[in-house]
Amino acid sequence: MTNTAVPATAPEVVDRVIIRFAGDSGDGMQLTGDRFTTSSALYGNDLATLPDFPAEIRAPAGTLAGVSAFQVQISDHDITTPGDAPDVLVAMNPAALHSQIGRVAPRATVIVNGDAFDDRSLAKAGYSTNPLRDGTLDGFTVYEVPMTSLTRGAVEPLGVKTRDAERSKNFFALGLVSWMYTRPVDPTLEWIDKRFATKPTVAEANTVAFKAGHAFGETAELFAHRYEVHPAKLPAGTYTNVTGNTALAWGLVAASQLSGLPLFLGSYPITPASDILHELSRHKNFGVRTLQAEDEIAGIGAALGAAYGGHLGVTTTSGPGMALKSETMGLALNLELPLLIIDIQRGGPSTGLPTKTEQADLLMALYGRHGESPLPVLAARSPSHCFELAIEAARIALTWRTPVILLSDGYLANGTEPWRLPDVASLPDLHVEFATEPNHMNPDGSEVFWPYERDPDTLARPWALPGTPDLMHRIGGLEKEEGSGNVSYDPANHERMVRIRAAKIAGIADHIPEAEVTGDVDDAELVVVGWGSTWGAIDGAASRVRRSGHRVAQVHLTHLNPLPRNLGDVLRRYPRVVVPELNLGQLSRELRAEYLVDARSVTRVRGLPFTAAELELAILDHLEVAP
Amino acid sequence: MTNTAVPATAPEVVDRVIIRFAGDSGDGMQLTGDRFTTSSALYGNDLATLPDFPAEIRAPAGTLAGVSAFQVQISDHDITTPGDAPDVLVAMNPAALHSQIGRVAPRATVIVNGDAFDDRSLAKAGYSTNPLRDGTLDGFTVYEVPMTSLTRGAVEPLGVKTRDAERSKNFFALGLVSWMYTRPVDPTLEWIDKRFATKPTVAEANTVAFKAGHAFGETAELFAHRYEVHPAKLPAGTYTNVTGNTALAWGLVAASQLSGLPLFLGSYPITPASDILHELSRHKNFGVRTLQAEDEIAGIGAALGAAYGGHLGVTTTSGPGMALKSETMGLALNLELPLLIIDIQRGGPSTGLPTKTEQADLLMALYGRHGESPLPVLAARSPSHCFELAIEAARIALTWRTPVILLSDGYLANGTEPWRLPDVASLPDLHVEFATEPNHMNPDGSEVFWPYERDPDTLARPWALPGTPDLMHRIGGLEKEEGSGNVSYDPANHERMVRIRAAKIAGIADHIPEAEVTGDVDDAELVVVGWGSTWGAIDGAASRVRRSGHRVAQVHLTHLNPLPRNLGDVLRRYPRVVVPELNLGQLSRELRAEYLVDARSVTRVRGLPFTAAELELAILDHLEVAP
Amino acid sequence: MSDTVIPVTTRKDWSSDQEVRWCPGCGDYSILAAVQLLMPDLGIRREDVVFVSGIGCAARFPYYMNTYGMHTIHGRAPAIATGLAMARPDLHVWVVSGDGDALSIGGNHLIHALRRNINITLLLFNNQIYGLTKGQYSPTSEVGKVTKSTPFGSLDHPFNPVSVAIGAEATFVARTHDMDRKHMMEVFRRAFEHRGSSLVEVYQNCNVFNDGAFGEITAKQNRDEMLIPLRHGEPIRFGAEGSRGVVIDGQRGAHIVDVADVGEDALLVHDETRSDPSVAFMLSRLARGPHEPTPVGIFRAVERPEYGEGVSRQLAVAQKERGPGDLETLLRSGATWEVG
Amino acid sequence: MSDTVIPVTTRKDWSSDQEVRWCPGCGDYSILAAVQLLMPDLGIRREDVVFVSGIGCAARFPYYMNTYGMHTIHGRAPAIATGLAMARPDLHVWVVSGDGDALSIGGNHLIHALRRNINITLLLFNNQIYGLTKGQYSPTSEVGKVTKSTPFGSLDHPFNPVSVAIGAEATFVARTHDMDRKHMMEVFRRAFEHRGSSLVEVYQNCNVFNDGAFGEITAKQNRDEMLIPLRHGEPIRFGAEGSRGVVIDGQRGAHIVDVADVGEDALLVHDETRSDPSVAFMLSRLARGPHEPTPVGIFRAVERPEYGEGVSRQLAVAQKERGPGDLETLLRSGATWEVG
Ligand SMILES: Cc1ncc(C[n+]2csc(CCOP(=O)(O)OP(=O)(O)O)c2C)c(N)n1
Ligand SMILES: Cc1ncc(C[n+]2csc(CCOP(=O)(O)OP(=O)(O)O)c2C)c(N)n1
Ligand code: SF4
Ligand code: SF4
Ligand SMILES: [Mg+2]
Ligand SMILES: [Mg+2]
Repeated sequence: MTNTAVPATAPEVVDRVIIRFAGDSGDGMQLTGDRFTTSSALYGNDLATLPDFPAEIRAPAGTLAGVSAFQVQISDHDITTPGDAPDVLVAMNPAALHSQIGRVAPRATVIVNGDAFDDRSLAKAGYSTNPLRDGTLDGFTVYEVPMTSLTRGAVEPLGVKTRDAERSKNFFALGLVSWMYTRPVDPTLEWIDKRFATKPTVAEANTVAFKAGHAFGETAELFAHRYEVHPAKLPAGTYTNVTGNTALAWGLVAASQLSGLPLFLGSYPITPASDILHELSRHKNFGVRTLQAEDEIAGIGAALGAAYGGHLGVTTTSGPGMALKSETMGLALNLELPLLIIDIQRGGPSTGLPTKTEQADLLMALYGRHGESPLPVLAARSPSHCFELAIEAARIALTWRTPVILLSDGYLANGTEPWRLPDVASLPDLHVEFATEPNHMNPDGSEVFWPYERDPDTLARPWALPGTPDLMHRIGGLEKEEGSGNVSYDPANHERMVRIRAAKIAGIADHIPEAEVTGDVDDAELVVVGWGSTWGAIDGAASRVRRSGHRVAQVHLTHLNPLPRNLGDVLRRYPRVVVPELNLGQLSRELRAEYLVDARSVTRVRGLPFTAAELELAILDHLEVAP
Repeated sequence: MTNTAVPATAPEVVDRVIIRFAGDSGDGMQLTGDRFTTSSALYGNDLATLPDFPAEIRAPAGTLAGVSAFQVQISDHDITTPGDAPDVLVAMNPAALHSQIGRVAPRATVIVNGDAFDDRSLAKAGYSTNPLRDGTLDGFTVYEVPMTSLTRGAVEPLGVKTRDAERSKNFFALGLVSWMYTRPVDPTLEWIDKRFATKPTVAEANTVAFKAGHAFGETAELFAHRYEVHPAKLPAGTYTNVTGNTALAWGLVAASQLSGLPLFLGSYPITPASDILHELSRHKNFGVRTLQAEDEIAGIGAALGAAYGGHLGVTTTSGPGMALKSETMGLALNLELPLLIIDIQRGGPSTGLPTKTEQADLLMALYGRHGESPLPVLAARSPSHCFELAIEAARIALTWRTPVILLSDGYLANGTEPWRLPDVASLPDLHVEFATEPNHMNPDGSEVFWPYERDPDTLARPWALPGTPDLMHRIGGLEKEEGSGNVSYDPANHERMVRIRAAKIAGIADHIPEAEVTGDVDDAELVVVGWGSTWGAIDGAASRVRRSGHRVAQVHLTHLNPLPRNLGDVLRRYPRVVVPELNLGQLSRELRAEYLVDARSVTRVRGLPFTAAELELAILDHLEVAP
Repeated sequence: MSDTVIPVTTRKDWSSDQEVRWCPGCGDYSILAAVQLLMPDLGIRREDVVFVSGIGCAARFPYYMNTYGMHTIHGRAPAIATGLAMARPDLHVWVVSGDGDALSIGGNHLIHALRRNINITLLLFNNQIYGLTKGQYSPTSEVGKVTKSTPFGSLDHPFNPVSVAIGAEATFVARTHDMDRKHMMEVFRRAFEHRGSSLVEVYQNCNVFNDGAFGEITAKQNRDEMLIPLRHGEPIRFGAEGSRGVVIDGQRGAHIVDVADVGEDALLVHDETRSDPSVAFMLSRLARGPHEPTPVGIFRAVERPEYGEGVSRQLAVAQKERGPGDLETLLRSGATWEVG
Repeated sequence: MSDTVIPVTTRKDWSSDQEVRWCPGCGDYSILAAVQLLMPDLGIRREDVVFVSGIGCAARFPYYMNTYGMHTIHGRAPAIATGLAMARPDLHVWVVSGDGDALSIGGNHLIHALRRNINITLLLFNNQIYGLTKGQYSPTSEVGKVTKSTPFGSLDHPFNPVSVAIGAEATFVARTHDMDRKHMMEVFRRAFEHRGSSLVEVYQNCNVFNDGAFGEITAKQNRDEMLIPLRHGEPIRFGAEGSRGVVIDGQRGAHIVDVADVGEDALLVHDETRSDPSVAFMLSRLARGPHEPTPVGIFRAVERPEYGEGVSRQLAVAQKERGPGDLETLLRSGATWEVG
């Protein structure tokens, strides 16, 4: 049913709204969502976003497979997720409506591009009858707007070809929604000019379309009323809106600056990690070297070679690439050189769901190498946290002279959130001492350099760079003699070295923060333990459960190997331990083995983040069962 | 001190003896040990062997690095290990003596090649004074035999060049030891003729040297007395002596015959797995195709391609190669095709100790793939068990249409034991049903083939071979729609498929033997849980512990994923669970996570098997602590 | 397999029910059309054909063919196809790959498949870009290419796929392009008929991330002047009325001349079957990129024992000499003894 | 690094304290000697040299050099060396590899390092066998080779490492052998001096698993007739008093003639610097294996921008144009807003 109420005078104030833009891959929905997000950010809302696009570059127009969507939640208070069910769906064609309508909230507002609902498009989208007419949308507030023709009408006067004119319809939609949610207009207009500076006609067309959409909202008598979401009361500071991949790239640049080591990235493109390579390749004035290698093995190999040369070596990839890198990881940990291995997890196994999110690479990160080959493993919890964590990963790698695995995922990689910029001066000093002198005396009194003569505290080995006189030494993947580092097949030496390598990594636990418990620390009936990108959803779910009168504690792990020293005590403190993960229970397995606590899993593997709602229910279920 | 007692008349009968042959890589110690083993086997002793050679092809003569050793235990009763401390050490040069003397039993007999103890050789071996003179060997019974010169003297008359003549000295040593332990002579003489048929002079030289050694024992008035080890009372049957790698290769040939599928091996050479490739490449008359691929990834890739074509696809490797294969394993499990992945574990991490044994690839086998990617994992317990297990691995792979990982290790690969040949007729039928008809009807009534329409019991998918009319279908690494197998990005479908793949593998537990408990089943104070090649040592240690009055139960696992259905109950039945492993506690980790039992680890990582003695002590220690 | 008369088929019979998911305007569509149109003419059955691919836009190809198919992992298709072709000599195994899939991550498998001369027909869709991952440069991209991963221009000197193949002992090497269906079909047919590994480089336009990369030579109006057709047994000439041609001399290698200047007899007569690959290699160097006159057609097509046949022959000989394997005997092949 | 006068050194200074662990009689010893003897002449410091290797007998090489060294994993040395050379243009990076390491598992890294022209000096010890794993055939073994893994003879057509390198856009390609120290040293020096990737194939005898593989051409008494020395600027001739020579023609490629028959002027004059690699490729095809007259020396040595330099230049330009990177500015490069 189409709504024809008269517009209300003043905008209605709401505390939060979830909007989902959906259209054809070619319709520019990611751009539209992105733009709406930025202007909301600039306006001062808190927000979180969830881009959701197909694996194909551009599936055939109008098909369900081709639908590309972007969801954003904006609010006047601190939020941690893009929200569950959208309050507003903007559907640019029938396929978008068909594929998305299932997710939206009851009584949600649905804005459709009426022009797109011709019979061919309906058929393509798998509709036998027109959902705008057949009652499919009963219960929703539907606005049917002929966006294509209105855009054409507005733009064609500029002398733009029809087809090109219609391309601007996403800006019409953006203008309309901006009006509905009383977003500031100027930032977007300025952005259009900047973004399309090289294509003035396109810039002009988009500007006109945007304004037309905005005006349409204003004038057309068909919108019930507009809404307003006040700025959020966030801590004072300078904010910017970042994706996890950008934050990660910047964190790596920061780590390079803080350590004084040039950054070297050896990588092979793979979704959803490629953008880190793209971002870093732009910052050559920071002395960042990037190599698009012939494959993932060469990527990590080159990074390792650079590390031997004294650079901050980094390799970035996703699951399939991680699998390929495992042999070289084993070499790197035997060479005991610093190296950052970054895995942006995606749906698996095998090629799986390349553009979707998942947390199923944890056990591979922990155990996916032959022999006894422990490595530190970290996981980021939010887009902006990726910045901090890149620096922490570098700190560990450089201090303990070890490869470090940093886990992110598709959701963090492409999702955004407002980020309060850190004070650069407050970032940790990662300065490294290289070996410059012999560190061992031979029986004959001659002085030599022993590459495996360790620091007694950290058990880290000295790092002597090629080019340093008198410290020439050879390292390799064969077992090495303790101290001298010469090849050794001595059984007792091997046993010692295996245990030293293990002790070195385990010892890091003394230099990382203890696990922090939040929520009902003292009297929780249940503790929820999470890791990585589920943080927002878990946090949201936990507060909901509390609202329903339960007492729940939370622990969210950033360091997965070694685990925080106090974790065992913490978990034993609570009658129930529940571990939500986007896999089949990988962390819970670890916790059970480590602490013999009966950790219970809540698992989803749909390529999507948890919704707070489903997690709330899952936690409530676990509260039902006696501990 | 050199012994000069007069020889006793009749050989002294002993129930078992451990002999270790040690010399330069070039001295042919492996051959010598092997020969002694075979004649003992033919004589009817039970036995077990442990070859122990350096990673270098041939390190410089006379150096410690170049020492190659071979240990064999022969006995008149059932034994399971090559024994701990040798009763007899044959040392062909100072380096051999120096590197091995530490292992031998107190008051052991030491036979050295006196000619080799010149100053240069002593220095090379790191001796400043001559151990034969400086009291180093006090307490041992030392026989100093000028083997080189005696051999030369015996062989030169044949007109053989001096250097070549000396080459036969290992046969002199063999002859001598054969005399000491009253081994039959003819089998060895016949073998020499066969083995060196193409080089008659060499054959003759070795024969003469062997006889000379034997005669020397007989006549030289220097040996206290000779010994005799009676044949063991083994179950009736035909026996042969096999290494684990040979048994494995034969097991694969058997699986091919039993299933009627041609065998295809895609492999890349790597120690200690290469011999499986070598052995299989000889059996072309069994229709075995072997490809020495360009690398490990191509090896498993080719095997997977062959599997798609209806062959029994196999790939063999060791740790570093396993790491490289992990991405393709993920594809294979997504394609749900049968494939055997065989990992002959060696010392790690990285290149590690290529010729030494270790059990540290278990967690990689279980978890070393991205995404949720469960695979069945099996481990062989003894050289001959590799035969049986190759067939079992094939049974699982073919029945459930899944890759299966089979773990062996360097100790099993090269070690030998007498094997009672199975009755071929009694081997299981592995016959496979291929799909020949459409298995699904479209709404329009047309019949089609759905490659992921599963068997309701096993959840295995149908296997339709290219060449089959009307069943054309496409499979790939992207997530597939349940049933049809078409590419699907649907979240709910992904969740279903991930759980189905997991359920399929977990379900195998209903079709494997339950865990068998041996020893003091009812009232054990402690249960020892082992897996793989530690079986012999654990068994030996457990009986020793029992002799000291304790009650100990044993469980030895062959199936590591899924674990036997009853394992949890079994473990909970005993107050203490002790898990000896040649790693840092990988299986114990699994047991703790699965069953929340406080499994305690006993770990060694020296590149060597456990000795029964050290395990005995470890178990006794655990018996000390209150459960 | 099945009865001996090959059923008559049309393109439709070779098209799967899966909707094609390339960008509108992608060159892959015309290559797919050429293959689907060729198939009915090859006198083979659909069930005896397998398309194997890696990952990439090109690698989606098997889904659209109504044959058997494997969409495998990035770069590994030649290795997987090698096993399949060895195991099943009765099948027709095709490999479809992109320039990244075949020459970046998969380069090693490709050159080893070529030297082994395993019986596969390999189509390399060269669009000089990574399409599926949204536009990074590839091993065939020209130096200085500005892409997402090289905002300041790439530094890597590109591979010439034909040169790489010839250097890797390939027995059949050809080049065609997505704008000329007839030429594609001719070349694909010859590649299919070749016993052993055949590599066909197909210049393919990625209109989203590298549009027009080959326009200078493949656009209708440029072809005469910019494409040098290689025809076995004929002097190599091109241009309006074949006014230009190719000559070879020891000091300068292959180069282009005006036929008027040198006379027809001086032109190099193309011979696909030279056992020495040097002349084919020279021809592969004529153009340094798709903006100079570029040879298309079959560079090299020589006989060499096909790998799979060799394998099968060794099995047959072994069975003939030693009789079919007997398990009993195998287990007893070492020294055995009886315990009573 | 360190003071500017290069200290005078001898072979001893370049030898590590590790005892050499190759089989007695292995050709690797003489290659090691040639390298250790050459080093003092190169005017470089030991601390500025890194030897990187993969796995294999050859790959043990770095342990014996008193320089920096990485003994890495099988096949990956060129990739690891690429990162090191990019990161540290001030170093002299050598890679030592075997025929299996470089051409089997490592083939892809090798060809990509060559096309990028990264500044490494790559010595490929070709013994046509897998030594360390005790004697399986390798990608350079002749067809029909009987080894542990091919008891009935191998079926794989071998690579010609020089052809592969030239097909992969290499800028410096040479061949020498372990029996001629002087020749090795000359060739290694030129390879070292070349800016960019230089590949030197070294025929090396594995006296344990493939003894005499090159005897027909490298044995003192055979060299005159069987080795064809390539000397820049000189007509290519060999044999007693240079009685034989090499000519090229378009139809037959490169072939051997009696100088008496064709006259000296007809001989091909060797030119390392031809930008077109075709003639170098032709020369690489003269011998089908080390039992026919085989060219040794430098096939190709051309200038092309070195990869690491290009990388450094891009950094320098970026810093010049945009100033050294500032973290504050980077974090604020997107849209920002203040919350007060
Ligand atoms: C192991 C692995 N690494 C990387 C990727 C990501 N990836 C998919 S396709 C591709 C390259 C595609 O380029 P090309 O082979 O030229 O095919 P095109 O898309 O251009 O047809 C890459 C890097 C992957 N899927 N798997
Ligand atoms: C990943 C991996 N695969 C296989 C091996 C086993 N391996 C070591 S060296 C080698 C080949 C050696 O041959 P080559 O490279 O020619 O060196 P050579 O020993 O002949 O000098 C192989 C297969 C390994 N160490 N690592
Ligand atoms: S990205 Fe390029 S190659 Fe891929 S489908 Fe689109 S146009 Fe074709
Ligand atoms: S095996 Fe061959 S290559 Fe290796 S060290 Fe011995 S002789 Fe040299
Ligand atoms: Mg491409
Ligand atoms: Mg070799």
